[in-house]
Amino acid sequence: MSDLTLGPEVAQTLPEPVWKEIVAAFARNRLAVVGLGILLIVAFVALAAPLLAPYDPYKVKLGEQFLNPSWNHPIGTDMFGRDVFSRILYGTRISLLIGLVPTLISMTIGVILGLVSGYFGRRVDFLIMMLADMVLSFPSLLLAMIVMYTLGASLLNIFIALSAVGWAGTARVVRAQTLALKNKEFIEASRAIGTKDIAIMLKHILPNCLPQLLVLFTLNIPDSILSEASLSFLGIGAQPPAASWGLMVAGGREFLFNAPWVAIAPGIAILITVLAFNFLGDGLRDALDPYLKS
Amino acid sequence: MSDTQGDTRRETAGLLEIQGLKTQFRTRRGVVPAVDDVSVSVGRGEVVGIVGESGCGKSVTSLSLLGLVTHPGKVVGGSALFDGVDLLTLDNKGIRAIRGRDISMIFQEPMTSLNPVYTVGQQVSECLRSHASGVSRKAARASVEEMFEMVGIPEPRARLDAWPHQLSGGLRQRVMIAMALICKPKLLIADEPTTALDVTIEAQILALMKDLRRDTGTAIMLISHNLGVIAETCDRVYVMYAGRVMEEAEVFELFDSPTHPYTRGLLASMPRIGGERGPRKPLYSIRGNVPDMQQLPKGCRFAPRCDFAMARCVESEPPLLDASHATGNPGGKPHLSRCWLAEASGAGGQQ
Amino acid sequence: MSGALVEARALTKLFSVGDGMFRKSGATIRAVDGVDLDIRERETLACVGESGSGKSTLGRLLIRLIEPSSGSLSFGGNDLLALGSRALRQRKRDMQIIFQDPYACLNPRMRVEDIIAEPLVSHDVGRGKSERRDRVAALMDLVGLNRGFMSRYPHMFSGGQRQRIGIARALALDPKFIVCDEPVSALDVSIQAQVLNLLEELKEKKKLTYFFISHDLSVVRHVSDSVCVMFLGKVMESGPTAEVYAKPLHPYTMFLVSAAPRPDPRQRFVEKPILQGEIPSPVNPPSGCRFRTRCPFAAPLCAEIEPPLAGRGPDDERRVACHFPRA
Amino acid sequence: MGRYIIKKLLISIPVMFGIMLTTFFLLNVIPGDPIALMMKDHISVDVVARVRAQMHLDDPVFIRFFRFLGGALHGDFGISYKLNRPVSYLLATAFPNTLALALSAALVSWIIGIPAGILSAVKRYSLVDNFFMGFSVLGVSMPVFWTGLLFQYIFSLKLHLLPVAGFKGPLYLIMPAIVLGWSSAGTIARLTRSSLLEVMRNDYIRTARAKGLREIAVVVRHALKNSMLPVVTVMALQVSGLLSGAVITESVFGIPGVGRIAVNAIQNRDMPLLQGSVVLTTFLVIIGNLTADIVYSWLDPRIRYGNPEGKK
Repeated sequence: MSDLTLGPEVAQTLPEPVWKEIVAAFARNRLAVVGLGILLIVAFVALAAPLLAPYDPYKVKLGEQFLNPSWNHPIGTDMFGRDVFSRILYGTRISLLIGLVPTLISMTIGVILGLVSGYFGRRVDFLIMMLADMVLSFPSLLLAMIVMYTLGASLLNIFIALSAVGWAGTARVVRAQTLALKNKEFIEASRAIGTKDIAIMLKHILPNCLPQLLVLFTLNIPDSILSEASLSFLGIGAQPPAASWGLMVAGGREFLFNAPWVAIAPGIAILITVLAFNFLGDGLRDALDPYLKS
Repeated sequence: MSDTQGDTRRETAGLLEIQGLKTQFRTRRGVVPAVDDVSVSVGRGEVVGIVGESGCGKSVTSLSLLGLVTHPGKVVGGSALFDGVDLLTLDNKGIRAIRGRDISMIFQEPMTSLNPVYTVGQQVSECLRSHASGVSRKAARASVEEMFEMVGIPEPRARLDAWPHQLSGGLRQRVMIAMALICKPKLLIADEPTTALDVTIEAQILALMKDLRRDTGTAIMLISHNLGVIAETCDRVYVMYAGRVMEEAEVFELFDSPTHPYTRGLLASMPRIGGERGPRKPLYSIRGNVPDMQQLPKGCRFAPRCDFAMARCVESEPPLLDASHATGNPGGKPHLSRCWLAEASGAGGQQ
Repeated sequence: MSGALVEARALTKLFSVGDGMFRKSGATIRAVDGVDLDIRERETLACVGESGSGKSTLGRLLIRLIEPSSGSLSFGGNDLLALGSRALRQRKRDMQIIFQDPYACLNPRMRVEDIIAEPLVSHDVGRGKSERRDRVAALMDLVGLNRGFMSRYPHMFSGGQRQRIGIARALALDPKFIVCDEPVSALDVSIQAQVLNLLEELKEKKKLTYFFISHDLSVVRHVSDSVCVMFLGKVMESGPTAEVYAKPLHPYTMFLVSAAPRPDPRQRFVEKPILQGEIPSPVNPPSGCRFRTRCPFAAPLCAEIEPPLAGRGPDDERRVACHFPRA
Repeated sequence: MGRYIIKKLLISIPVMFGIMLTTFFLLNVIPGDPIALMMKDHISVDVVARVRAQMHLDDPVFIRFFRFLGGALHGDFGISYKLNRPVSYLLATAFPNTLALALSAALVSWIIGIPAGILSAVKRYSLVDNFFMGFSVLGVSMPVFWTGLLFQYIFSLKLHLLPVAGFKGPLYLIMPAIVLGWSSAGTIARLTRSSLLEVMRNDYIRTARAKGLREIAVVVRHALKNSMLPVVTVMALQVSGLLSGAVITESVFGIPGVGRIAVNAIQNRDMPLLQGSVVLTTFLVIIGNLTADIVYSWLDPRIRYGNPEGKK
């Protein structure tokens, strides 16, 4: 029989690099691409609002209240004569900001606590998970309402409230993923080599959570947007004259009968933005599916 | 099976004749010919072994018979005559009537093959009642208990109401066998039945399968990557590689005089308990890797790893040639080998 | 017992079964229960046993990957359990482990280069990235991997190749002792032979000592100089492999060796004893000898007194834990 | 199974305590003096001091907390600043309305969500699948308050089919229940679909087919029961989602529920009333979680029957 030579490895046909496959899978999902497209537009609008908005969104013109949608006021004017279309464009800023920043903050907290409780387990795990159970026992809106009551109603306080509320969900997901990864052999191998716990968490566990965190991030943003809108609608979020979509819907509520567009139009803006994030999130989840379950 | 040794010539009219079976998996990166023109036959009451390494298509062959190949797999060619009926042409209703009644299957992972939210008794009687509609719940329960007894489950009556997670791997595999045999099938397909079991439990299950075959006359198609299991259980063996049958022979013939280089390589690379070799002597090892099913070489699929590869092997793929002349056992069951070496030794080609 | 690189005495590991809340509720499993073990330098000691025998746990105990509950453990003459964390980390460079599942022992998100270099980074061996790359390339040559594949990810390799990556990583710090936890069980026969030959070749080249864990008796027969047979956390029998296989003393060994299927059709005509019954539950093992509930030769004595692992033969080379050894 | 439930019960006690502590801390300690804030400049300083003393606001924090805790344990949440009525009374009158809304919304979500999830899983990538999943993602994406207004505009103002707001009978419940139910129906449908698709990949499904069962029997008998397990867990999480939604729906449709009370309490800085409604709501969520745990452990034999022989 042949000798002991270990023989050159038969060149393995090189499968596509990982990210190419993900992009290809994502591109096949039409809805996801549409979602991405909408979000790019929304982001552009948020940046260029001052240039795009035909009118000053805050300038009150009493004579021009409740003008029907017309050529120079595509979505008419509101109870203070302000151009609804311009206010919606400015509203994009608040919603995107509220969507992205608190989600980032709360998820960072969630990742850290999830990693620690999943990796070290026992007492610290028990405490963190009890804390998470506690936070999750509050209906998210109610907890945000309490924080607003405590700190007073303002946009900045919404940031704080939403950041404080959101971490529990992420902590649970990261903890579950860490527990699943912890007894995997490549973690045992690292411990056998003498890699320190911190390095194991950051170099081995976290990178394997990234796909799931990306999907979670994309799907948490809409929750944040909806929460702000709801708080502002209830009058305990953004305060007038801020161009917050939720506040605009609340403002147009009394005039629903004769000027429905004032209340309905900002709602549609919320719907489109949130839908786009959901499409993006679903598309990412399907594209990343093989990499989600560690 | 020691008592069948005397009469291997028993009238084994073909129970199952698979001819040129082709099953393909359409993936985005191209078509994978998992089963590529495979012909296997099983006689009544015969134990036929299909051996091969992972990815050689042995499991897909069995799943294709019963139409259990899930998307993106699809049977694209060939025929499978079972008692004269071509399974591949049956509609859903037709193949369902055969599954579990005439042909039944047991799988490799006893831990996950049973539904965790039903008791094992319920799951076995469900198989019986779905085929023998007239059977009452009580009668079904009685025959399930009797079947548990037959497959050697201690305290069968108590175990009827046990949940799968309360049983060990060995016991669950016995439940699977009971489920497979409850309708008295003509053919039992066992896909790596003992791979996930411990050695002593594996011995029990293999002994059980041999006894059941003797008592019930059920033919068995045993699929395994373990040549030891195949040697101790089967009458005839098919060796598969990269979706193709490389060698087909009666079991003594195959182990005494393997002709195909792949079979010889497998046998040589197996560490032996007999231990003729001390630990210092290295094992023969077939070099290279299992081929990528999307870029199969032109000629013989084993050529890149074969020590006897000739120019001819790389150009054209050999058919299954009759190698029985080469091994001096002309009269016996066919001994075929998909290798030009067989032709070189004067054996006629079998087209 | 002199000259042994690794010496374990009454090594025990308990796991508590319970929901792990504050109180240690529920029963405990004695996964490894008072194991004595000697592994001589440059030798392969195999550890064979079925699931639940504790062989994997024992392997991890020997390199202090998990902490023993009691017992003593020495490596190269000095007491491993007495070392402080810093000294232990240094000592751990001499001991490594390779694993069973080629798909789970490599971080799917890291390039092969970083996987193999991780030990070098953790113990900051070698100056700078380029020197480490050379070391990694040398290690890849050593285990028969094409160094050109260094920047690829694990999913681009076959099972056999991944196992070689795991071996290269284990060799990075030039260890003396490697625990091989079922290194070939998940591989196909032809690839299995390649990896076994590789391990043998490395043992010669690098003067290694192996603790080889497996449930496959033919692999154990081929690979090991001596073998210890474990059942439910205890050593039933140990000794030179050839002798243990030829004349097993403990009934369990006898059943194990006879149960293993052999690639020889004539075996079907050999009347072989088959061990009946199930592996008992580790939560409440049988009293006295743990094998007695499955042992056809069990006597009342076996239930009362647990047979010690007694030495037999010239210098206690053969050891068995049974009141009525087979030979 | 008993052990599993007792463990869950034991855990929820410290969790509830933690909630009471957090709520008290957030509402009493940080915002400083509620009386001064409320009375602001109209009333003289000494009157404020007298009221503070009368309401024991000067005692150390812990005393006040344990007094609140003690009171809460037997249903006394103090007097509402604004309405000058016992908080427990106000909550008692409002609670049935919220319960009716939440339950009817939950029913809507289950009746629509679960079948939709199953159908789109069984008929994957078909028109049915796309329709139901479109319906679900729409439900999840629509802001509840906006949907409410939209429904009011279409069904009340324009078509005059249903009353705009108020709560004088079942007719008033239809729109709010649909508005609130639709969003959680979306969540339930999406989860049921992915859970069922996940379960269909298991080995025992292949075994069921190998037994010769019809595909319908395989799905209904074997796949469904297993796929319902994660769905039950989400139903618990849904309780808190529904209560969040209820706060908005009640405001939009003028339903005098606990949510509405909480919103008014915030606007009026009515601390005891807000505190009472928060504690009641979180208590409901915990009850919801416990029920889901019990149902889950009853459904899943691996928990219900455990492992008497201690098999691995």
